[in-house]
Amino acid sequence: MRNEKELLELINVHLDPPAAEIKRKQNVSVSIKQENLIQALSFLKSHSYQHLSTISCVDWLDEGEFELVYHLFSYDDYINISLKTRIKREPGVFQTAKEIWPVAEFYERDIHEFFGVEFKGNDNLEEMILENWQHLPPMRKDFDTRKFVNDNYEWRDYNGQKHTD
Amino acid sequence: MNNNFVKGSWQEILDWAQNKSINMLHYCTGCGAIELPPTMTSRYDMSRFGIGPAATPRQADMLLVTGYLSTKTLRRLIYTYEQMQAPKFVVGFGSCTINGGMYWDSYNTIKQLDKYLPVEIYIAGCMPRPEAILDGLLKLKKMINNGEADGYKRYEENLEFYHQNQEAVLGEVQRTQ
Amino acid sequence: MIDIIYRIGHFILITLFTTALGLLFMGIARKIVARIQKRYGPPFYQPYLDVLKLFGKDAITHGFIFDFGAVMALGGVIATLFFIPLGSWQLYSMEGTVLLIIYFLAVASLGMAMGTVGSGNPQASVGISRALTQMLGYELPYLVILFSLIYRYQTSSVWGLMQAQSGSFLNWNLFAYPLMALVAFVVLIGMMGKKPFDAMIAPAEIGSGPVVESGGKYLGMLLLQKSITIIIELALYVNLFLGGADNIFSFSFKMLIVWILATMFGSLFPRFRIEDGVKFFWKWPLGIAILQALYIII
Amino acid sequence: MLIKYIFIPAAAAFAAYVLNKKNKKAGATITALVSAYLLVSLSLLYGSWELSQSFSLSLMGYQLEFLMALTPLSWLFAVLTAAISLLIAIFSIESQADFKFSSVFNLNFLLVIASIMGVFFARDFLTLFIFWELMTWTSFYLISSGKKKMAAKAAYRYLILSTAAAYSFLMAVIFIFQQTGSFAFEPAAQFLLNNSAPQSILLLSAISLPFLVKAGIFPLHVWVKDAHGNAPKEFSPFLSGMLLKVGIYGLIVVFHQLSFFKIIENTISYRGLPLLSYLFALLGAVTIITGTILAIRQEDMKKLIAYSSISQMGYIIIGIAIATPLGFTGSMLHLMNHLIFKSTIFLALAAVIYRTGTTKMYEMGGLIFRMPLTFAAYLTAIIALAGIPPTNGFISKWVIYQALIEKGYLFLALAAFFGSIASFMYVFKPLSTVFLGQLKPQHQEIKEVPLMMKIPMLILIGVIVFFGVFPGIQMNIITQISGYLGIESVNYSLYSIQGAFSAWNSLYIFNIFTAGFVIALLVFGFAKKSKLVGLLDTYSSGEYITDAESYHYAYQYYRPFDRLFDNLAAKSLTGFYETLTANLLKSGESLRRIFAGGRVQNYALYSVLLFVILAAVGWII
Repeated sequence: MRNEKELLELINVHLDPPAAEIKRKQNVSVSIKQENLIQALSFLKSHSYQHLSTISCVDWLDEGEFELVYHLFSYDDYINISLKTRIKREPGVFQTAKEIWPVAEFYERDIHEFFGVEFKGNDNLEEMILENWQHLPPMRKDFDTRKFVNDNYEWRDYNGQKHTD
Repeated sequence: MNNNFVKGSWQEILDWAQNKSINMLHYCTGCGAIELPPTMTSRYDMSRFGIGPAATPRQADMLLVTGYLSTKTLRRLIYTYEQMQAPKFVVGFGSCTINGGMYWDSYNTIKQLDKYLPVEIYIAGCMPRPEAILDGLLKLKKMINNGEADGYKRYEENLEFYHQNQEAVLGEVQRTQ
Repeated sequence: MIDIIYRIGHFILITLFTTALGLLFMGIARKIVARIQKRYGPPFYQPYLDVLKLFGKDAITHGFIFDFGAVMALGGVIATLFFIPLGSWQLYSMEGTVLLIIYFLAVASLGMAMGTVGSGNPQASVGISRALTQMLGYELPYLVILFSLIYRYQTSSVWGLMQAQSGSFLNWNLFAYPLMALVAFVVLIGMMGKKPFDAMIAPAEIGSGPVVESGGKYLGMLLLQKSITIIIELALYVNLFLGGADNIFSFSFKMLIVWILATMFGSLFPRFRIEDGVKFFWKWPLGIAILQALYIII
Repeated sequence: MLIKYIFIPAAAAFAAYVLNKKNKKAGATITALVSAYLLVSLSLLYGSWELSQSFSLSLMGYQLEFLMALTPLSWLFAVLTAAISLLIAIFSIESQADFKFSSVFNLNFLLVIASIMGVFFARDFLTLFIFWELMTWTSFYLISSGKKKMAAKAAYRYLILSTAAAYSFLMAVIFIFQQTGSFAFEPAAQFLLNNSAPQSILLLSAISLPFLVKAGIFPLHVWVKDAHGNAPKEFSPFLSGMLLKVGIYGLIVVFHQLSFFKIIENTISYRGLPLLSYLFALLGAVTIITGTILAIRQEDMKKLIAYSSISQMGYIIIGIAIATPLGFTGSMLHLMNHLIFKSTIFLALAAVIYRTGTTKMYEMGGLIFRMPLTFAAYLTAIIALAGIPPTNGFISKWVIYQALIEKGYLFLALAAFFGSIASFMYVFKPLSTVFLGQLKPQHQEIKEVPLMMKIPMLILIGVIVFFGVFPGIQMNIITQISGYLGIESVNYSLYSIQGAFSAWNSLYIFNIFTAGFVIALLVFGFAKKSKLVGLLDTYSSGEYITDAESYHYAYQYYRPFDRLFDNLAAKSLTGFYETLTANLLKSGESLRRIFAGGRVQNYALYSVLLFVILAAVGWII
């Protein structure tokens, strides 16, 4: 049972993060270099952070980067850690975490589907929610939803007035 | 009494029975599903009009599409519709089925249900209240009784049109019909 | 020749009457359930409209076994019908022993099971597996009751058992052996698949189980089969415990009362899991039935 | 001239063996011809009950007499044997084309027929014992020639139980021989009647042990499942249809001809039935319940039907044990009918195995569209097994129920009801999982079996319905048997049997059944025509099915029911025997090390010694 400060101490000593802070009670945010991430994950897992809640992804279009966020939780400490790392948007390739958490395979599949991030070592990256998707991954910032809809669907015609006008 | 007359009046009897007894398959993917329990239970009780739920498409007469349809669910909806037996009627429910509603610019929800399936009647609203639902269903009953609810025939006649539209958004579609 | 025509006419008349009565009962049950749930409910003639509609609809079949199953289900119950005394109508009831009727009913169940499983839908198979398991649950106490009744009155024909209760209404088995009548009533609820014993049809879980693939005329035939089955089961109960009747009207009235009670009980309970249902049947109804049977044979 | 019925099949056996080496179909053809000859010639003997034959032999100062006679009882059993082996032989002409051991199969099959004939005609213990052992050994070879590895183990279990029982039989018989100086039945019956009752009962129990094993009664039923499940598919019908019944034949002989019932007549009784008989009937009831519960759990269709055989034998045992006119009639009827419908089931399954090559139910499905006649045979047979009118199975079960209710045997009736209702469950399992449901992709190309295999199934379907309408034909011979055994007979006509409380008319039942079907057909025919769709186009909550295999509900079909009995099944009797065998083998191994040291001569020496000791013990007693 550690509190947030002790956890931060532990992380600072062992993982050498560029930035780490206590966001609020029971919530710690840690940024980490991408080459250290897998090691950090297994380190935290061995220190009672056994639960990978999910993996999320943010598209920083202007900076040309994807931010992957690994949400970890400990049943001993009752603290959430958001472990963040940034990878280059092009080519958008990263390591899989499925050796550490088998469930990560599923989250990575989801991120691959909506952001187009490639996870090396994960060979099950087929479509999960979309079907026959041929375009840019839809959650990317450079995907123009309005244009896609205009191209692919027909608006209902209200006496010559289009719905979008 | 010629044969056509007998056939015609027999069809009228069947239509009358059909309008009095409608088994509804509620395809509850959208939020509209939440309006159905009050419509079915003691406050509004749709069963007094002879409308009741059905468990599978084989037993259903009416397909109630409650809310938005993503392309993925549209594929299942088409399959379900094709598994139903004529006479069968489609009711669009909520603005999402009419023009996309609040998902009007979403990349994977369809905007007009009637391009893909022959809709008999739309019930507008976001969400439509149970009164509106009952009103819509009563209109459908009247249409059935008058023999105007012929969506399944239109589907047969314009099969190519519907198939084209379906394939435009879904790509290849497995078919039973 | 005249005799044969008379017989056939009688066959058809009884079939029509029973079907109509069964559908009417189903309509009344829907109305009662609605009123218990504070609803207005469909009109009492709703099942007639349903049947008419279903026979007008298109239907699909999954091959000849699907057709054969539906015919066997309906044919089985119609055949069973002729063995049961319905008030003053005694077509073959002298021939019909109670055990024969119980086994004849199984023809219909087998037909329905075969046809629906023949559709290749696993949900139908699950439903049938549940229905058969539950049948083992309720048939045992029922057969023990029949055992004691036959032993008590030394006759195994329904007609004879009915005659044995004639005279005052205090001779009815309902009053002579109230525990037995109670057990039979619980069994009746199980037989008719009302709650709490309706896990085999479970509409939201396994898509109404056995009827999952039946639409159009197949569903219509199964509805007719169901309506006749209801009458057979009620008629058995009335004949065995309420002393039967000497005309069809008072007989129908007695059946109606039993049916209304069963419906009311049926609408009160949640659903048993299959093995819990079987356990229940083997614990209470079977236990009471055995005690009653021991009392009678000793 | 009864010896020819033993001699001809035995001689033909060797001919079949030799000829079958040349042509794969020759053996089965010879078997068919011999059985046909037996059937015809035995049928012509109907009524000549005085026929008998004897040989005498002088050996070591003893005058040994071998007696044979034709009684109504043995006539019935012999004719049934001939009939069923004829059908099986016709069936196996085609089905054995790919069977590796078909020569040995036919050799042994004919020898089994010969020895069974011997058992039925025997009127003294020595003849009975010789043929009984011959039957046990030959059927042992037949079972072990099944294709699977397990077959040998199963056969050993069968052999060990049979041998142990045979020794007890021999001991008792030698004891009786010491007292009476004869092996024949009649002096033995006289002696046992006059002897002290406990000793007679003990002797008769020892004598009936092999019959109990053969009939698969409750604590001794463990061999049945494995033997049936692993025997060659053509032999299973015979094993279940006839070999189990040989045990019943023996029991009838013990009960009536060796006057077991007369001995216990005046002992303590329950509801007018001697307690021992009642206990025996209870054993039958337990057999019904165990067989049923275990059958429902099986995933292998042959083993499932094997357990069902165990449970059906329970009915026959109950009927024989209560020994009322109705009970005896019912169990004789059930014996015949069980032979008929169980052979049908096994033949239908053999046809399925012939085409698919598996016995696991969950590896099949939807075969009805490929093998409709096999399905029809199976369906008719299970309707009979479940006791549904208008088939023969209903009649025999009905008579047994009448017998039980007449005397008010509540618990026996309860077991009978249980077995009957639960039989719906286990017979429906193969129907649903093998014949109905989704057709597996690897079985798309399957065809119906060849004509020679269809013929026996067609005949059996006809026989099931025929005896369902005309039970009077069976009743003719049963009345003769009960007259011969001194049991009152039951009133009957061609269409009906008079029960304890009422009779029914099977012709009426058949007509009404037809009427019901015609009305239903009319309803069906007048309605709109329906459209035929494929099996994969079924309701699947909107999901497309491409994989038939995963859309077929077959494995653990009655899981909710099985859960009720999980604890009971864990403590299975087989496990108990298994431990016993293991311990026995272990101690046997150490004994072997001490005494024999692996040399064959030593074994010979010990067996001679054992024989001497046994003889000495026999002398002293």
